[in-house]
Amino acid sequence: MQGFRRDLAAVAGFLVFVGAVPRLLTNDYYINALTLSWIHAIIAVGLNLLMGYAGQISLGHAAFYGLAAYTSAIITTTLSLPILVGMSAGIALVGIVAYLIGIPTLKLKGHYLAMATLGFGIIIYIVINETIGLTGGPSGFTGIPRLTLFGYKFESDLSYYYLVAIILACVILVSLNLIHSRVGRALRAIHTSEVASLVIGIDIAKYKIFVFVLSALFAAIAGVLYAHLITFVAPSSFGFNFSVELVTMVVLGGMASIWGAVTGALFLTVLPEFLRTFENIEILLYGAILIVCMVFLPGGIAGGCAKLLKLVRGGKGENVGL
Amino acid sequence: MGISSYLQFLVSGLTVGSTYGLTALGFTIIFNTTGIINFAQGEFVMLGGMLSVFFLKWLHLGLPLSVLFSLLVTTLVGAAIEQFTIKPVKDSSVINLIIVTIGVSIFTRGLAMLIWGKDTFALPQFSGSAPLTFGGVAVTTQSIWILAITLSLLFLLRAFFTKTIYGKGMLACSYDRKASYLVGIGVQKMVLLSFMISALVGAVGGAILAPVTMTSYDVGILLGLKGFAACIIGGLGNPFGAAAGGLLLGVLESFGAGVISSAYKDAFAFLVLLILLFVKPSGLFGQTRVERV
Amino acid sequence: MKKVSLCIAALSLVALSLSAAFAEDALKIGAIFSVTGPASFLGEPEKNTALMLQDQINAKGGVSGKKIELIVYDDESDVNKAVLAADKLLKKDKVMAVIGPTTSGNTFAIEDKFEKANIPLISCAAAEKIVKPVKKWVFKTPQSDRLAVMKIYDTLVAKKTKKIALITVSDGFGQSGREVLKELAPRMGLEIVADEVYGPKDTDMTAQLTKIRGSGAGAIVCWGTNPGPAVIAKNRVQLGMDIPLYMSHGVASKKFIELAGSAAEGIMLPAGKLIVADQIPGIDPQKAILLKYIKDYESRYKAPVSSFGAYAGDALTLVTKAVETGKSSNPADIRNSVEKTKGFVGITGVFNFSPEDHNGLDENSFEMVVIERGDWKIIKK
Amino acid sequence: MSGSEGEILKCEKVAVRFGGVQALNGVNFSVRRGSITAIIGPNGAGKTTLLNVISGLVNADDGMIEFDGSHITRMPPHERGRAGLVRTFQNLEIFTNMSVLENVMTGCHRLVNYSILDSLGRTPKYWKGERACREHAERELGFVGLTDAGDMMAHELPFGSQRLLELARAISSEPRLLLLDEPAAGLNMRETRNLGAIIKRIGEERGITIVLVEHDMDLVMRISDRITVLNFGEVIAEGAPLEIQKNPDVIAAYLGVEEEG
Repeated sequence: MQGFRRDLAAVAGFLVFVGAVPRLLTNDYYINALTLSWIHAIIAVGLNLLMGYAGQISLGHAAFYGLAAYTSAIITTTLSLPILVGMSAGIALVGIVAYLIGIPTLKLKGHYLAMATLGFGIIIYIVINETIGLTGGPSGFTGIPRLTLFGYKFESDLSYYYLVAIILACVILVSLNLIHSRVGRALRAIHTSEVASLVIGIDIAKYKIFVFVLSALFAAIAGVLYAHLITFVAPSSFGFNFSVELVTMVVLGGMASIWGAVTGALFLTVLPEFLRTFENIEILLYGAILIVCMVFLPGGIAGGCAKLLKLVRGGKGENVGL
Repeated sequence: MGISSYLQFLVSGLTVGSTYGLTALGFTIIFNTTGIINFAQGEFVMLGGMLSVFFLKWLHLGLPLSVLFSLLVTTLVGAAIEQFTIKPVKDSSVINLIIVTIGVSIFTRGLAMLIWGKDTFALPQFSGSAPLTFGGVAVTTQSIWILAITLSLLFLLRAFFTKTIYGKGMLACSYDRKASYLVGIGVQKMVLLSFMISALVGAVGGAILAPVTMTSYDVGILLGLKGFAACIIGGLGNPFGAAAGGLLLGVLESFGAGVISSAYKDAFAFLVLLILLFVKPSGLFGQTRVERV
Repeated sequence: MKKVSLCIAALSLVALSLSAAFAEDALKIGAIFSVTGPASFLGEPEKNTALMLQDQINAKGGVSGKKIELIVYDDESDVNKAVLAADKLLKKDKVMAVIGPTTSGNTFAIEDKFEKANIPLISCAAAEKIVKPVKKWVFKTPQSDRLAVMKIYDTLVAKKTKKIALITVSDGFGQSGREVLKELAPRMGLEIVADEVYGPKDTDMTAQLTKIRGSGAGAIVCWGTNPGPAVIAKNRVQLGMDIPLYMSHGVASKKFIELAGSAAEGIMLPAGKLIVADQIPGIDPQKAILLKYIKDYESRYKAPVSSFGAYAGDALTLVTKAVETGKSSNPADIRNSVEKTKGFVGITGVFNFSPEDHNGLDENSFEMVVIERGDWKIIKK
Repeated sequence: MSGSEGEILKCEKVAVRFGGVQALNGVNFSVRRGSITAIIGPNGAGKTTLLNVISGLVNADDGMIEFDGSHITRMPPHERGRAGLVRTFQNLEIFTNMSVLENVMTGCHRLVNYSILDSLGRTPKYWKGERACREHAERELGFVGLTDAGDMMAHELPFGSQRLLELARAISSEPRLLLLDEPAAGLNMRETRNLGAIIKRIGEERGITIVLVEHDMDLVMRISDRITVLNFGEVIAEGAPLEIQKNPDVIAAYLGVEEEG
């Protein structure tokens, strides 16, 4: 109960902070950068459930993100159906695809799993790129309507920002709930020892597929939010590079830490905006920061913060769920 | 389509495939001693090609000398990467180390872009550009160079791993690092060595490929990706598997483009690889490790 | 722990807002180019040209007595970065007009913002869809693919070719070329007997060419940008194919000839006049401008010019000219003046804008050229 | 529900091959309900393989396994776990990324019956299940004497306590049959004695049938009711501890391998 109160307080605190940010700053040109960060955070939180908790890597999550974005785009634009239909269809399709892919794929382990998810991501990318009649091909898909829900059009960037922040808060809360349950324990158990999990009666295949589908669904939610925010999608946003960036967000933020995933997503999405002033050497700095972070923060940003807190308080380390 | 077309697909596929195979070989060497998938492997290939171009076009050293220097420099870069980025975090988890190599790859690519710009460069073919034709099937002399060098590298590496004390030490590390340390193998030295050899193999690939595929600061991305796929499909850790995986991927792409659809050739190749993985979950030539509980 | 995360987040935001530039009383023009990433071979010369022009204009005392300040952002060939850059230019830098982005996709991603903000956008991307249908605030300087395709097809028809094979790159450039090629072929009485695609980073296209060899095509049309077409040129020679090879204006740079080497001989393509500036007759209104641009660019950057840089150069000149003729730096006045621009002699061609045509170029902006002895040669009509 | 009255586990003619090696060769093995049965034998005799076959981690190439009256020969391992057939491991397999208490709570997995949706929304059912699970786990920690270690991370425990933790985790799932794979390996004498006492209490107080593979003959002789001896994948003797000690085949098999027994 105490743990739950702390989670609730943390999420509430997060919402207050996120809500206050636009008021603290005078110019809102960065609002979309933050909205994008939160969208990425939604995927990173899901991917962390899969990677950080259940210990299963995926190098194909950009594909789920893209698949949902394109599905909603096509349904709302080409077929002119309501946005809610498009979004639901996008999320549902990803759920089904993830389930079907998950069955054979999650039997693989370690690098072989990485390779299989990567291959799947590439196949989806190529299909999006080549079914030009449907997706608009490499030049992208234009004219997607801006999000309207229950008669309210999220026209301003600020309203969209709040919407995404609230959805992210829900995703965080749901994920925290999951971790602190028998399901969460089962996932962490699978991570450390598959045989030990099996013999105490945990159906590891079922849980692996469950968490894979769940993380794909989070990516899909992010995908449809993205499509109706930018109102344009192009295949290049959903390629292998983005999948790797997502994994980087999770590891840099801190494996097995929900708040770490959020921080990692924020950090890696906003970092290039900072580095812009350095122009040419931006990419060098980006690479160097990545290396330095991993060298000095082996537990990611979350791990580093936990260590810091431990030093400050001189007390016991924080619990894993954080 | 005649038989000569199919033969042509095969030859093209083998040529492209050996480029993947060479990259895959580099992955395998580092993986075997450290357990890391080195995402910067593609950058070694890039450096091999770009440095050759650099020595040839800017410093006018002549082709053989340029290639030699590029191999040397890339090997040193490999050593530097190990010393400055891998060694300080050697006790980190494997996934952290992999992220470090991603950082290294971004950094190296960025540096190459700043130094040599964003253009593509070509290296002259080693022995003239006139292709040889066998019954309607064209084979460039460079393809023969590539195949020959790939094969000799494979055998050299095999000899190295089975005959020399260093090679055996590296193999031992791959089986059990702690045990190797206990029997007095300098694990740290072996890791350094594996990065150097891997860089060298990558650079050889980059230099011999540049005449055919051309080179630019960003060729490493795609080659890294395909090389990774090849070394997994061959069975991670097995150098011959890596080479075979590369050739298979190349041939699949070539036949995919020629017979099925050029738009979906990569999708076709990866689909076949996925099915292969589902049937053989530890790659074509990977040993299934018996889990002891 | 969460508090620390929040602190980090807050710090990032503060730092973000601190990077604000210092404003001064100058004509602020924004620019978004793909200086890095896959499209950087386009974006870099664009940025270089725009910066060079800025200096030249300011050295001459600016526009209507005011200096211009060009604010360039790199979108890294990435859609999201282009969107963020556009936000920054519109909301923070409050520019009066924007040139770029480099690629069609990135233009699509941000054009609505400009319609809403009522700020003119002069795109440097090729796709016809950018200006068709016409959007009030959006213009573009590169020739549409349609003009290039027509040049090639006219040549093919003149040579009585009936069957053609296409090989196009699977990116935005190749896709829009392929669409126009397929749309116009039947109208010109051409039959497409092979329609092949290759990936932007592919290094061997013999499989596709082998297929084309067996298709009975009388000509190959390849649509792509370096290095793919150079690989195709080489592969074609390796396979001993003698089917004539046509390329797009995407390879109209010396780099292509360097990469393809002897395999480039005999290849024909439509190209802006820039690469044959010394060959066009002296009465051509563009000649002087082209020669000056080549001289300035090559002496400043020690690198060969490319027609891509010209797109940005023309876009910037267009904006500054509009400020001069409209005697106003108000975005709406700039837009109106750009739309009324007639007979503007740019590097890419002679522009005649109108409310119906926001590109303003015609077929005369291209010359059909052939590569002979490692150099371009205009094909006489 | 139960088949033959006295037997909870019955293996008939179980055979396992690894490549060319015959790890188990027609093993007949049965366990009486409520007993503590030890499997002993020299290294490589197939003891762990037999446990693996029973717990389902290795599939039998031949033969039949019956647990509490039902055939489980082809049943996947997690279903055997759920059916109440649970085991521990020779190389500890504790969940190092969790606290000690969470380890044991994971052991209760099959007893907690709220659904995934309940956990996503933390419904009242979740709270009820979670509270019950925690209390249950705390009891089990108390049973093995680790009450105070609940909040520690599992990997911070000393080795001997990790063995106990694995035991607590196993019994927290309330198995009907518990397989212990060398539970005393790596323990000192005092720890072994403590472990022996706990194992005996598990049998007596909880009514759980126990099968253990063990090298420590002292422990085996002290706590087991029945002993089965394996050698080269075959059962060479079976009986009460005293009988086994005197069996000439067993002595022969152990000569030069173990100094005692």
